[in-house]
Amino acid sequence: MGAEVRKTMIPISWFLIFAAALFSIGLFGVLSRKNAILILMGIELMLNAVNINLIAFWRYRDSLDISGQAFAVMVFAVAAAEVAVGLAIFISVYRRRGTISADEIDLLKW
Amino acid sequence: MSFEQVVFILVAAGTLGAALLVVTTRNLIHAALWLIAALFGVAILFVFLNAGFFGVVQIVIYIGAIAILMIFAIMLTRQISSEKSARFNKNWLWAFFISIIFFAGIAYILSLWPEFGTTKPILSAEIDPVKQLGVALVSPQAYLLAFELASVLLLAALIGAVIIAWEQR
Amino acid sequence: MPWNGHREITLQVNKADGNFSSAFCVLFRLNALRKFTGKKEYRTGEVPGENMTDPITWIANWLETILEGIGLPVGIMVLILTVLGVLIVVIFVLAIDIFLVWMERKVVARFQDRLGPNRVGPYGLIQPIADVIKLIIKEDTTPKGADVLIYNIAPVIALASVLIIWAVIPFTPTLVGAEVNIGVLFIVAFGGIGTLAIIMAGWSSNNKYALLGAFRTVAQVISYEIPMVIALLIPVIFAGTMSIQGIVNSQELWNIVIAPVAAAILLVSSIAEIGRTPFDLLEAESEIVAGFHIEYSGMKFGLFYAGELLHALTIGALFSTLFLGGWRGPFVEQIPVLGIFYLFGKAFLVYFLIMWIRYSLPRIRIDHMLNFNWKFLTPLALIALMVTAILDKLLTDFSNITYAVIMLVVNLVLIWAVIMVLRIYASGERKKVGELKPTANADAVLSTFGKDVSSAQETSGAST
Amino acid sequence: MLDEHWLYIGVFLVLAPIFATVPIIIPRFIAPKKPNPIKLEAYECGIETVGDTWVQFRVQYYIFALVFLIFDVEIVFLYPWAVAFDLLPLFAIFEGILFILILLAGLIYLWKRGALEWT
Repeated sequence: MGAEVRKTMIPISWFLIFAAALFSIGLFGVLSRKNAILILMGIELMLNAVNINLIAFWRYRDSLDISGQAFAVMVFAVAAAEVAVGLAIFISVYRRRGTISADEIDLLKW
Repeated sequence: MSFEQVVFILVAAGTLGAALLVVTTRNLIHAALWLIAALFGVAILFVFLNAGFFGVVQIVIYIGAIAILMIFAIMLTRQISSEKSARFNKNWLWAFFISIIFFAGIAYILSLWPEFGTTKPILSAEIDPVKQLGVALVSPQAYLLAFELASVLLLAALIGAVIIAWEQR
Repeated sequence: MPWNGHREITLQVNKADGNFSSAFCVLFRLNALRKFTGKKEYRTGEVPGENMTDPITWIANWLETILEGIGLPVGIMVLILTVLGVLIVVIFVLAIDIFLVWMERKVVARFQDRLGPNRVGPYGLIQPIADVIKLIIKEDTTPKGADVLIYNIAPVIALASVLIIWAVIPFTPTLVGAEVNIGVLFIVAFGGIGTLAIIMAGWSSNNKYALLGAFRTVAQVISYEIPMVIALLIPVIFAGTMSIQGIVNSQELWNIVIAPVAAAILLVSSIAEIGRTPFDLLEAESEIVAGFHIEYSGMKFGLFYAGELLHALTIGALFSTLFLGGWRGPFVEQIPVLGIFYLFGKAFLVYFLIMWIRYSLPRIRIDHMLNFNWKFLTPLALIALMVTAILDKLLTDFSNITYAVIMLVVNLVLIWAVIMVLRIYASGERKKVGELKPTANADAVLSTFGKDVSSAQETSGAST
Repeated sequence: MLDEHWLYIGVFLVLAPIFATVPIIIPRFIAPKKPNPIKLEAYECGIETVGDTWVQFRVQYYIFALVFLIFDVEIVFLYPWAVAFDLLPLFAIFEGILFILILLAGLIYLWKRGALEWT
C-alpha cells in the first residue's frame, strides 16, 4: 500500500492447483459415470479447468499479450458446439434405443 | 492471511465441492444444478484474475445457455434419477486412481516450475483487457482467422445438431 | 490511424483511455478508496459532494471521517462502507418494490375503470404493507413429492437475481454502484440466472402445470434474449465501453434519437423477458393456472411476485439508462442528487408504458410468439446492428449534428421498410384467410359447412 | 486484485440472497403449520394427479434452446468487437459484419428448413 507497488496476494500456484483439481474431478466423472449427459458434464468441468489456466497465464505472464484470452474465447465456442451436438446425439439415440447409458450405446463397436 | 486469500479459498473449496457432487450424485437434475454452482464458482475466480469479461461470459454462456440445454436434454431423455441403476460404471475404481495419479502428477510437475509462486502487481486501471481482446480478435496479425472460423464452427454445430435432434413429423 | 499490429494499437488504447475507469467515485467510498488503491486523492473543490448538493456523497465523506477517527484500518473501513452502501441500495429498492404493488393495482384499476385499493390509508397507500403482513402470517405449504431444498431456494434466487442488477445501475454522476467494464453483459448474465430460478421452481414443485409453465417460460425467455443481447450491442458501439456509467456519459444526445429501432427491440424483448402480457404465456392463468409458481403460497409466492414487479421496474431503469440518458437532465452537473429523480422518473415512465401495453393487449399464442421472435425481431436486430455499425464507422468525421440526423433518417427508413414488408406479409395472410372465410350468405355458409363435413367423412373413411 | 467495484458486487451477491431469505424465514416462526394429506397434494385444478410428472416434452423445446445457445455464443463474441469499435479500421468492421452474416445465414437455413416452426 502507498508508495510501494501493491502485489496480488494470490500466487499463480493456487490457480494452477485449483485447475488441476477441477480437471481431475472432471476426468473422474468422464471415466466413471454411466449416463452420457453426466459424462458431458465432466467434460465441461475439464474445459473450465483449461480456461482457468489460460486466463491465469494471461494474467501472470504478460497482460499485454492477449493470446490467453483469445484462446479462452475459442474454448467457449468449442464447448458450446460440443454440448449442442453431443446432446443432440444423445436425444437421437434415446429416441431410437430408449437409453443413454454409455455402456449400452455400442453401435460403433463393429 | 489476507481478505482476498480467504475469499479465494472459500470460493475454490465451494467450487471443488460442487464439482465433486456433480460427478457423484445420482439425481441428474441435481447434478446439473451442482454443475451450475461449480461454473458460478469458476466465474468468480475469473473475476479474481481481473478477467471480469470472462466471468460474465461464463455466466451468460455456461449457466444461461449450456446448463439450460442440459436440463432440457435430461427432461427429454426422461432419466431424471438413476436410483435403479448403479451410480458408476464398473471401471469407477480405475477411474478414481487415474484421476488421483493425474492430479498428483500435475501438482508434482508444477512444483518443479521455478515461477510457481509468482505474484504480479495489480493490473493498472488504464488497461482495458476487453478492448485489447476486441482489437486482437479482428486484427489479421492476431486472431482474425480463429474468430471467423469459430463462427463457421458454430454454424456447422447449429445445423448439424438441429438435423440430428429433429424428428420428422 | 496506422494499422500495424494489434499490440501497438493496444498500447494506444491504453493511453487514450487513461481516464476511463477512474473518472467517477463510487457510492460511499470516496477518499478511502483512493488511499486504498494508491490513486490520486481529490483536492478540495474537485469533489462535487463538498456541500449539500450531493448529500449522499457528503454523508459518505462524513462517515468516513468518523471511521478514520476511530482508527480502523483502511481495508476494514472500505468493507464497512461498501456493506453500508449495498444495504442502502437494497433497502431503497425493496421499499420501492413494496409500493410497486400499490401502483400496479391502482393503474390497472384505472385502465379497467375501477378505483383500486382505497381503504387502507390515504388512497390505499398502506395496502401493500397489509398485503405483506398477510403473506407473512399465511401458512406455507410444501407439496408432496417436492424437492424441498430446491423448492425453497428458487424464490430466493428469483428475487436476488433481480436485486443484483441494481448493483451496476448508476444513480447520479457521482453515485455509481459498481462501475465495472462489463456492465451490460452483467445484466444479461443475471437475467439468465432468473431463468434458472424458474426452472428450479417448476421442476421441484412436482406438478405438471408447474413444469409445463417452466418449460414455456424458458423457451420464451431464452428466445427473446437473443434480440435483447443484439440490441444491447448498439449502445455499446456508440459508447465504446460496456460500462453502464460510460454509456450514460456518452449520451450527450439520448441514444433513442440515434437508434430508435434498437430501443424498440430492446423494449419488446424486455417485456417478453419479464413475461408480461402480451407475452405472459408462462403464467397464463387461464391455461396453465399461473405456471411455474402454482404450488407456492405465502411469502414464497410473494417473493416471485415481488421479483416480477421489481424486474419490470429494473427493465424501466435499464431502458432509461441505456437509451433515455439515465440520470441526465437539466442542472444535474451542478446538483448531482437530481440524477436520482431523473432516473426514477424515466424508469417509472417506461414502467407505465409496460403496464399500458400489458392492460391493452391480449395474450398471443406460443407459436406466434416464437415466430415473432425468430422470424421478425432477430433478423431485424441483426440488420439494425449491421447498418448502425457501418454508418457509425463511415460517419466518424462528420459533426455530431450531421451524424445524429443521418442516423435518425436511416433508422426511420428502416422502420418504414419494416412496415412495408409487414404490410405485404399481412395482405398475403389476409388473402389466405379470406379464401377460406365463409361469407354472410346463408347458402354459402351451409355449403362450406357441408363440404367440410363431407370432406371430413371422406378422410375418416379413407383412414378406416 | 479484488478491485473496489467488484468488492461492491461481491457484497451485493452475498447480501441480496440474505435479504430475499429473511421473508421466508420469518413465517417459519409465526405462520400456522397444519399440514394434511389433501393440502399437500399437487394442485392440478382439483383433479387427482395422473401418472408421472415427467410427461414427454416436445423435442422442439430442445431445438429452440440449441439455437439460442449458438446465437448467444456468437453474439457474446461480438461484444469485445463493439467495445473496441472506435479503434478499428473500416475493414475490421466488415469482418464483424461477415461474422454477423454467417450468423444470419444459419438463421435463414433454419427458417427455410422449418426448424423454427412450433407445430
